[in-house]
Amino acid sequence: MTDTKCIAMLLAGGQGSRLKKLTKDNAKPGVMFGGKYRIIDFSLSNCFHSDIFTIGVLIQYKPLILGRYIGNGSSWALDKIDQGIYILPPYADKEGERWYRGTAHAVYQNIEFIDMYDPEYVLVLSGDHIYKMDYSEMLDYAEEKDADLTVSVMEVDWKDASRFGIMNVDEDNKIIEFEEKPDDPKNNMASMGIYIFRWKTLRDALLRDEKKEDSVHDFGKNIIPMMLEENRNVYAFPFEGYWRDVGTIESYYEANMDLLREREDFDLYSKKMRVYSNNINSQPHYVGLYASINNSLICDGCMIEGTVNNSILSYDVKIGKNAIVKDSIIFSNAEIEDGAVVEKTIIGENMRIKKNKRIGNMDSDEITVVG
Amino acid sequence: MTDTKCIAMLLAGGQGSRLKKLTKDNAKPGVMFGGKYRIIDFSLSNCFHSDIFTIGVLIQYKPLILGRYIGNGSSWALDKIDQGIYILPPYADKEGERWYRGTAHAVYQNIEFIDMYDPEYVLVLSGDHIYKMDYSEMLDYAEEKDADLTVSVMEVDWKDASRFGIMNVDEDNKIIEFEEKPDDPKNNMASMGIYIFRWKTLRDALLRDEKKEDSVHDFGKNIIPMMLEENRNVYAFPFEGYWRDVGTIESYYEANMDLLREREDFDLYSKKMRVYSNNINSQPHYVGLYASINNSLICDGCMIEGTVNNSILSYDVKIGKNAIVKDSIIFSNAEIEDGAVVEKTIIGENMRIKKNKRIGNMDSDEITVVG
Amino acid sequence: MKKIAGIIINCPNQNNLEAMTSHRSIHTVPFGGKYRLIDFPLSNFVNSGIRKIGVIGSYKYRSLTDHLGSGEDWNLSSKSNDLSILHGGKNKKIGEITRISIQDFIDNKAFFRKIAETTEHILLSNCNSIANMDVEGIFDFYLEKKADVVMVYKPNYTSDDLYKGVALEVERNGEIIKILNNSNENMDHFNLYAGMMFIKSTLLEDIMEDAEESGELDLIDVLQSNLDRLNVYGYQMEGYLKIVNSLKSYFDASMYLLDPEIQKELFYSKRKIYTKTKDNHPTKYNEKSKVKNSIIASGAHINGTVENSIVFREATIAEGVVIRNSVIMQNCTIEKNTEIVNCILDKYVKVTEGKVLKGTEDKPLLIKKDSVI
Amino acid sequence: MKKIAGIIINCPNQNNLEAMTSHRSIHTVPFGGKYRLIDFPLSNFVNSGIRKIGVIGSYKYRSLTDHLGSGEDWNLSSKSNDLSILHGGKNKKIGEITRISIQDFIDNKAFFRKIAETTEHILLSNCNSIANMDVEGIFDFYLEKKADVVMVYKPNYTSDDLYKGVALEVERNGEIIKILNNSNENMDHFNLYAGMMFIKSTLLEDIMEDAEESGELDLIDVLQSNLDRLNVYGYQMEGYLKIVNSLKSYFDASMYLLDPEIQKELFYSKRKIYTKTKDNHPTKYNEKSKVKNSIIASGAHINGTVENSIVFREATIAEGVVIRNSVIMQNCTIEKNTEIVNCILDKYVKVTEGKVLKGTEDKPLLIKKDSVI
Repeated sequence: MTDTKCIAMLLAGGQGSRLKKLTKDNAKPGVMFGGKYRIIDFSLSNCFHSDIFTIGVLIQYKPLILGRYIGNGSSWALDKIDQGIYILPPYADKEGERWYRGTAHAVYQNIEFIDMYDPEYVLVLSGDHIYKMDYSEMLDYAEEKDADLTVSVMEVDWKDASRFGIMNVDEDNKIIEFEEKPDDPKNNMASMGIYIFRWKTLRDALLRDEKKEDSVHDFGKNIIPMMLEENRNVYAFPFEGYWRDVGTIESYYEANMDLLREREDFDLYSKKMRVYSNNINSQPHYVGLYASINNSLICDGCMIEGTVNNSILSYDVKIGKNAIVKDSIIFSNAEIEDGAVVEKTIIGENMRIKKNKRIGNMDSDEITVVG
Repeated sequence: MTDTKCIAMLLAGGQGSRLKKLTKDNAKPGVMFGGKYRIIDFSLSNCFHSDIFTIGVLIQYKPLILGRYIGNGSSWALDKIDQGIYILPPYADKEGERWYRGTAHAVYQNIEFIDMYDPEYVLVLSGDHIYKMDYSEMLDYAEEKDADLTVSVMEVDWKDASRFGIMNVDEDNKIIEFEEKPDDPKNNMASMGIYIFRWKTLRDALLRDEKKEDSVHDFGKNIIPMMLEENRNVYAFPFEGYWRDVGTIESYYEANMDLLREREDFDLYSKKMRVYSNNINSQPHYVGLYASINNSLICDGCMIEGTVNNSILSYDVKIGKNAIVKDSIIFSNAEIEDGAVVEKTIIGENMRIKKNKRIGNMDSDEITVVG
Repeated sequence: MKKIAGIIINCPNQNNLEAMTSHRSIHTVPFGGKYRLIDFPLSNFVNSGIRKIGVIGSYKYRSLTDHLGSGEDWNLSSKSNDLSILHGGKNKKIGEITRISIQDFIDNKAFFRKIAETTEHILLSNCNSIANMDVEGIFDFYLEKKADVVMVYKPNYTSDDLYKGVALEVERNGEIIKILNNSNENMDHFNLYAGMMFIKSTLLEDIMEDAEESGELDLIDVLQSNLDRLNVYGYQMEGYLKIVNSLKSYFDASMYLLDPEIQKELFYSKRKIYTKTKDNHPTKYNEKSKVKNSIIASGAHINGTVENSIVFREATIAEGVVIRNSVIMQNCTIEKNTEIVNCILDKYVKVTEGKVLKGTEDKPLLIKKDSVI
Repeated sequence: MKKIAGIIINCPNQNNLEAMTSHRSIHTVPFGGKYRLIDFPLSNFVNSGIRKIGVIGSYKYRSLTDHLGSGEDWNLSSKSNDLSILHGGKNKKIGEITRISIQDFIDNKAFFRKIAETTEHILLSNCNSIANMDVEGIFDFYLEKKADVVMVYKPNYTSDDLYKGVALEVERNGEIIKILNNSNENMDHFNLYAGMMFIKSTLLEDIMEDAEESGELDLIDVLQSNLDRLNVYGYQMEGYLKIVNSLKSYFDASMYLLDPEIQKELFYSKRKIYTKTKDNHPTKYNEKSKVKNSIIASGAHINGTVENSIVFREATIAEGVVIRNSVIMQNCTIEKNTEIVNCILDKYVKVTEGKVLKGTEDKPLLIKKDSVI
């Protein structure tokens, strides 16, 4: 095929402990989302739609489910000859064995992989973001600006700004200062954790960073500050649209509920940049004689005899007679037995809520998690 | 699909340092063999032909080339729904990070993977053997004998017996004693390193072995002796046919040369249990006006202007005018320039032998390796 | 099941499905919310471990090649050439009922040559039998009887529509002593040939050779006239069977799917029915949706009332719509305040605001693909 | 190249390849040791990043579906429906030379609807042009000229066989002012239409609509009669081109492959020619083999003498055989002490011991598939 201009490295590493039981046996990008999806579907589908066909997935925490889910990459039309999705675990070589010690270190350990493609640019992604984005526009922008590094940024509420990495830019969007979670932010342009590096520059930076004893080998904490210090061409790429980091139970829950709100800025239903996923072969869902379903998303294989309201049901969920599910997210193959009531709750895969049991509470501020 | 009766765990872990330069950047099962193949092709093709469609590949040393080569498993028709080839690297979980510390420990670390399929039997394979074998016959045998463990054995020359693990059996082929590399072997039935365990028994043995402080967590050194000690049903399955361990340069070279000898016991050319591999798309090879090729194997993409005798050429090899290649193995994309002479040599991928250079010597006992 | 090759035949009398088969062969008639008819026999093959499969197509092959691809959604591998789409449909029409054209086999000698080395038995199946078959059980019976041919039948079938099918007279020991064309006989209860048979591959080859000389091209006829010299047995199937070969039988088969028992047998079995997977979003119900006793596929938008119906992928049902006893296929758009009763809407039908469409249970109304009403 | 869809047409005049196209459509005529003719246009499409591709088949579709599968060997994805095999070949024969049937487009409206949203330009290609084309260069030219149509041509073509093709009169600025049927004109040197053109998709849709009314079904004719009102440009290609549409041109094109320059251009380019991969072992040469100036595919066994020839996959050449200036296709078996000169042996031909087969350079001898000589 034509030369590989840009490949993606997807950071799927961390334990994601703030997602509690949802990441008990699963890496964060492998957690279910929106019924039929898993979080990683969004980044991978974006890659396909952006003509980025080579993706290294850097993972060391509980890779089993995610690895099986990604499989051959064909779910995202990424099963190409010599291109596709490659799981890149920690490995041993003649020098010994090393775990990934930081986001930058994980990429450092895979320089050999990237060199095989010898791309002009490397796109660094996180595996826990929900959004639709055409990276090829960002790549065009990076080329136009002749940038060593391009950071995707978006406006956030001023009140939230201090929770983000904030980019201070000049009138040309060149980044002149980067503040990680500033107490007193100078603006509200937050980094989305999406970077396009010129590979030559990044490769060099990684090699030098690796030797620094005081570095934690993190893109945000070490690599970006180093590049700014060295007066590299670092630009902000302003993104408009829906974007969520779903690293906590609350943000994860809210992003799911956004799907039921039919927001114009995040259209899951349109065929444009359709989100692909590893489709399960299950029969169409069946809605029984006494069922009632409103404002909800229902996947294949469900059998619904009770009431479902303002909720998301993944594959093969059973809702018994007189059971009530409200404001909840039910993962695949779970069963809510007759008469049980589930409110404002996330129910994990294969869970079973016994007859007439009550879980969660509409009026609570807390989201219950069963898993 | 029907229940998974047996899954395979393929041990691809070790560094394979006795293969010297051939494993510099590559795990042993990933080394090229017979021109178009890699060593692992033989085990994987055997699995397909034996109706074993779920294979875990346990690897921690330099997994990049092998991982990319295996890809989605479609090369061995193993790209099934919920089945196929899964690369299983070391990983981190809540308890921490652990490398594979022995063959048994590697399987122990992946109990969760095996439990997902909950098979009746687990076939344990090595990734560095060259042979054609229908494992389903061994599986039938294991069922018939109601064996907890079945070890595939073959007759070796008495003089070689002390280099193998030797199985002493009763008249029913039940193993009563196992001697690792005995000085004074009682018979010549050697273990081929192919085991079928009853999963329930193995699972239990792995859990107990893991706790033993003096164990090195190895199948041959710990698990099998433990099972014999506990009077489990351990049987020998006698195999007849071609089988080679290619763990040293000498044995690797000889097994390659066996292909040119057209041995009846190892027919690479028949369609029966055909050896599959990840086929490269390269044009048919071209034989020039002054070329001469005898008793050799030539792959697609080669361009031959010189003399090739008793040799194996992998993909896209160039042999210049008046160059002579004898008794040698040339890996893909290597070039032997005009007038160069290569004898009894293994030439690694992408190597270039300059004009009129001489490498190797027909009369030497040594096999030269360039890589 | 390594020595079995499966062949799905091209049912020559497909025209009874009216406009549903004007642009597609009967194999790919949409059914049950997300399936095509061929998914049932193909899944039956795959679930029993058969990995050499030929599908006899017709000159209307586009929807078939599009649906099947290399068979990966049925767990078939392109590497090992598991699935072949074969020439078909050049034969003339043979009578009224579903029969088996030997000409279609003769036209695909290359396929038979390819499978010859590894195949001893051939499993033939119609493409329009809705059933979740225990093929392994049938094969065991076939081996046990040392039969040349085993024909699967549904005992005591009551024909509930115009279709009469092939009837079998079966002895107590399972031997078939007569094969009848029931459109002539008009029996009320009979043993219906279920559209699936095992046959020795050498026997089928002999029959092909003879047919080229004799011109006798209906396999059912050939079997009937050779019952005395061949071991032909009947295997009595259990469970649900429906052969879809008329509009009425299509409609009935669709409505039967709403029966929880039949649903359970077809879809909740260990033997799954596979089909081409698609990237639809989950079905979205809005605040006003009222759905009862219906099967709804993914990717749909349901904002109205749906009762006793089948709704396919990516159908859109607007507010104020009432749909009863109907089949709404993929990508249909039903605009506001319409009423649809006892209808079959083929793919991409658009029903504009306020329209009323009504058929009857006995004569459902079929709306052609791409129509705007 | 996201807004381009590629269509490989079904060349209506395929019968000039005699027995080679009696069981297969021209797309799948084997060529060059391991390829089929369609591999060249299909690879040209894929190498330029086109990912919506339709291949117009014929009623002889088995070898085509078998060869293409879901397109995975061409790096096409079944998930994103990159490759569709379309209806084709129902149109009547239009004259003698390769032309483009509008009826084939009309019969596949469903495909055009599917691609409509994302497609602005259509790339049409013959299935029998042997070339490694720089499609991106052609597209840049098409954009730069703001053309409605760009037809690729080979300048100053000297017809070296019976085939004359479509000739173009091109102005200095690239505009095409006349399209000629060169079988009538008998020119010695001319600009040969290379069988590839870009056309605006809206224009093609208009032409399809008009054709349904007017019955004018040859796209070349339609373009010729509208040259005044359309921007039709010619793009002068460089490098090697051979259109295969007769036994002689097939034979010549095969022999040209032995020219290192042509080989280099077709196969050693960054733009690879893809084909269906197979699990053949490396080719085995024995002690007695003598091979000169030949192309040999994998899986063959070479024990005799082969000169100036093309040997396909899994052919077996016994000891004492002499093969010169010939094409030996897949799975041929050449027994001891035979001599084969200026021949084309189709697949699975068996030449028994001691036979001699000779054609001439001008009239190569074609042996039909499956023959035993």
